[in-house]
Amino acid sequence: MEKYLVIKGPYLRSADITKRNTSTIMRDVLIALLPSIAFAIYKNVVLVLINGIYSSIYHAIYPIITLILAPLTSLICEAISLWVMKKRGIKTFKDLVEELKVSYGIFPGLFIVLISPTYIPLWVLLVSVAVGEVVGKMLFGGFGQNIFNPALVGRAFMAFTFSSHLGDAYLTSYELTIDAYSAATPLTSYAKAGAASIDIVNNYGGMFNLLIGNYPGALGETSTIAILIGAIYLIIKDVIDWRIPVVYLGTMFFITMIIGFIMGQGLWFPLFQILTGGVAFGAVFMATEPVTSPKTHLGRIMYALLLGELTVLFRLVGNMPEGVATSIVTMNIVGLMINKYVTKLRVEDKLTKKNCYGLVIFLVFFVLLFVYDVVMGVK
Amino acid sequence: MNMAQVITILISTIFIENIILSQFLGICSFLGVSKKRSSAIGMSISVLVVIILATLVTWLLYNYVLVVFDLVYLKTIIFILVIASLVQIIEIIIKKFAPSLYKSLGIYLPLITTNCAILGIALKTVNYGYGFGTMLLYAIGSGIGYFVVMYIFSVIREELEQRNLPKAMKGIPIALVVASILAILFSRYVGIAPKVEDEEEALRETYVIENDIVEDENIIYYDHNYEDLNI
Amino acid sequence: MIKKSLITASVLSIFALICAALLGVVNFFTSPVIKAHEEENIKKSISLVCPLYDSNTMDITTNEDSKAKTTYLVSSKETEELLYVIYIVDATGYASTIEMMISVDKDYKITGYKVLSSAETKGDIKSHDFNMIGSNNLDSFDTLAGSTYSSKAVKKCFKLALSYAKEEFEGGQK
Amino acid sequence: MKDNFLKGFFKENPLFTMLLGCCPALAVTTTVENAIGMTLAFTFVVVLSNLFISLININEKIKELIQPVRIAVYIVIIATLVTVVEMLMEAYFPSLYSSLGVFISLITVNCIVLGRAEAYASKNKPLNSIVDGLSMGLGYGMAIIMIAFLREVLGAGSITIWGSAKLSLIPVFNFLRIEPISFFVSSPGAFLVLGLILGVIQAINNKKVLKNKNKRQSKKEVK
Repeated sequence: MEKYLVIKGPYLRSADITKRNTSTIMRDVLIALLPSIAFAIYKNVVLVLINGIYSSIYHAIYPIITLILAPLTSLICEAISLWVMKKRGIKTFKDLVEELKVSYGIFPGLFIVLISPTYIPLWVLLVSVAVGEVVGKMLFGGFGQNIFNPALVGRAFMAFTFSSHLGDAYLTSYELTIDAYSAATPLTSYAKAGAASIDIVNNYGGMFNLLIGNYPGALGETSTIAILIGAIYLIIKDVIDWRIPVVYLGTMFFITMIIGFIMGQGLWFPLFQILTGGVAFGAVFMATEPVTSPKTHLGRIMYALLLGELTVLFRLVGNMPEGVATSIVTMNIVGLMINKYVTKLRVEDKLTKKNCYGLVIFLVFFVLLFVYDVVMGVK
Repeated sequence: MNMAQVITILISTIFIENIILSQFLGICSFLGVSKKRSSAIGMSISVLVVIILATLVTWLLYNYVLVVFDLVYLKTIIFILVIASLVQIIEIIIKKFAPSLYKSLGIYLPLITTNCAILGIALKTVNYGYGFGTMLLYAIGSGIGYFVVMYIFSVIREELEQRNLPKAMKGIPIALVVASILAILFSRYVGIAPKVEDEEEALRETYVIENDIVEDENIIYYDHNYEDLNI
Repeated sequence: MIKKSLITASVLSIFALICAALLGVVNFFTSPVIKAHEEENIKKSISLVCPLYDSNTMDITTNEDSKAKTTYLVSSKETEELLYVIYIVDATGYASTIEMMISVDKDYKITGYKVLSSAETKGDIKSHDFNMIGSNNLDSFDTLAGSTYSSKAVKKCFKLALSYAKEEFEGGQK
Repeated sequence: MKDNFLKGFFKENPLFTMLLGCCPALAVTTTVENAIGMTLAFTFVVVLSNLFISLININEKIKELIQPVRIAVYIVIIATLVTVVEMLMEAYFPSLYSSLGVFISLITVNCIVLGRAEAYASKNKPLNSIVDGLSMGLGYGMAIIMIAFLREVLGAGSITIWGSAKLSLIPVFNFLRIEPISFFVSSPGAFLVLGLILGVIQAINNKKVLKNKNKRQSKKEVK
């Protein structure tokens, strides 16, 4: 009977019983983030310093300041809210430190700074971090209890409230001096362009540069190669399920390929859509968050399929250039329904007339969204 | 009215201008009845039906009786009476012809009379001076929007029951926080609707061209690419 | 049974009638005030949208035949020359119908505009400067950042007003 | 009498303890001025409806006559009062009327008014009913003014009391080198503010309950 442990939620994974536990998982996530952070510092600080194009030294090292302050703010907010709520019987300072060690307060802040425009005003960033941390995580009871991804709640709050601050904040002073970059991020220039053309890729230094990531964009999002390294590490360590990123990116690739063909464009178009913006980062670090994504394989595949469609919907049909954050938060909700349904399927163990309605609804939604994406996404 | 306009009105009333999250109508029932999935579905189906019927009847009454006899100031009192009696009639009809449905919906029907969603939508359609088609779509979209939010909410609240919430946030407070996040989310859906080709606009342009006024070269009061605003 | 329900029905209708009568009385007193308010508002907005309006030398008439929702013609008292045309036009914006008052002078230039009613959720459309005063060229239109749909509706209002004004003045010359 | 008046503010506050009238509490609290206007309109309606309904119910014969349709009669009375307020407001405070919008008419279906009519006014004397109405109206008003104050200060950086009596806090914000966070005057902000306020109230209540429990326990131990 030892195999069947009856414990109260949250259940992170069976790993709690074996060697791996949440703290090693979170350590692995941090390690996987290192390449992206390193590249962000190289691109936004080292290159700027080397080229000597900056108005002040504060401006040059601004990304490092945000990279330190945002996780710190999030940690402080976590400590304060833990103290105020007195959760799990925290009485002394020592208890608080112990609790902080296992609640991973730095992650929401770190993620938010990595998916936000680089030169966003500091107070805007910190307010968004605080909102993401407190509203998205602590009000729900802290680590493991949240139903929305806290970092994405903060990011959505930022986009909703401070939209006027977000426009040029993507560009370094270095990038602003180069003409080709004057149209902001690749996705914004695509949204602004009247028709799709490969010039957009060439303006940003070709497909290879999009892969490397030396173009304007959020701190941690631009370098697909660095994210890929992190992803491989996480998959090898079995921290994340490979199904979610692979199916997610595959769906996006497939739909944008069809849209590209209809518009008479080549393979560059789907590649461009996947390499730019936060898709890769979202697919690896955000969509796979164990607390907010479905728990079963089938559920995860359904989740990732809809996620890909939604991202295409918000990007190519909607009037926002990005759309990854919105689609992942949306899927956090739909994921709850998927999770419930798939669990029920597994308990009943076979598809009967009675319990197939969920699959039918899913398929109808899937097809409808697919058709809508393809019909409306063509420019 | 073409298909694109229909979809646009529906999407904007369901998500962007959601009856609960953005217009603040029907909050009481939304917080009170969204605890369980079955009750949320029952309530929202009743609201959906009543909202469409009530808006239809009140719109007709307003435009063909009240406006004609110059009794516009009686609209609130008349509307609420119409809604109350409509709910009564629906209740009687369901009781007689579908007793099983009555069993599941019956308890929600009396609550609907004082649900401000119904009166709110009825008043808004006449205040904004909507035409018949827009009115109907607006009512349908609002009802579906109510349904969507209630359903999502009941799922989330059932899930939250199993989570280890702080004691202070249990129940209504956390529901309001989730509503806040949902409202941010829905407001981000702007633009997923098709871009409407405005019929009136098209008519206007043909009219202008027919009258040959365009040729005055100093005056460019009408341009073809104002669509570029539509990023 | 029938008698009983008849009595209750009549009680209810008596109550409703009393209330309606009461409302009629209140309406009798308040409706002139509301109307006066509206007229005053119109005058106020007219003097806002055409800064040179002077009630001593100019007359306001309405044009019932116009295609616009409401049209005010401002003409000189002495010469009866048509000086300004003021339109109330509307267009559907992001979340609501935007109603605007736009004044065009006899040189076919916009002298002023005012957003009368808008329930737009985003952006301060009422105080934004659309850069259209003294112009009749929609190319100079300045979009309000972040409120593309609302701006589009405002632009449409300008467009409608300009096209109506064109007709009005052209017709006058003939 | 004093208790009757004070109960609406804390013990039986319609918004904070009974969660009635949430719709206007979220919708019209973008400025303090709107909240004050709403309070006045609301108090007017609830006081007069309480008065009329208790007057009707004094006479046993009328009470019996309207018994089967009493809710409809109450609603008609309330709707009439609301329309009166609406017309008066449109005539004398047009700007307030336009910013409160449809929510003035929606006082008709506000559960507080009907609830007080049914639960209190129909069973009590006119004078008591008036006091009860005042207490409920002002208690509700206190709650929404509080929310409006929070939202306006954080979201718009000002406090508008009435018309041009407006206090701008922008210099303070400038001094801190930040801007008002427009989130708080938008609809998601309304939900968040109300949710947090209710959370704080719930926390205080929990503490009280805990204290009472401890007291009882210690008393038992003493015994």
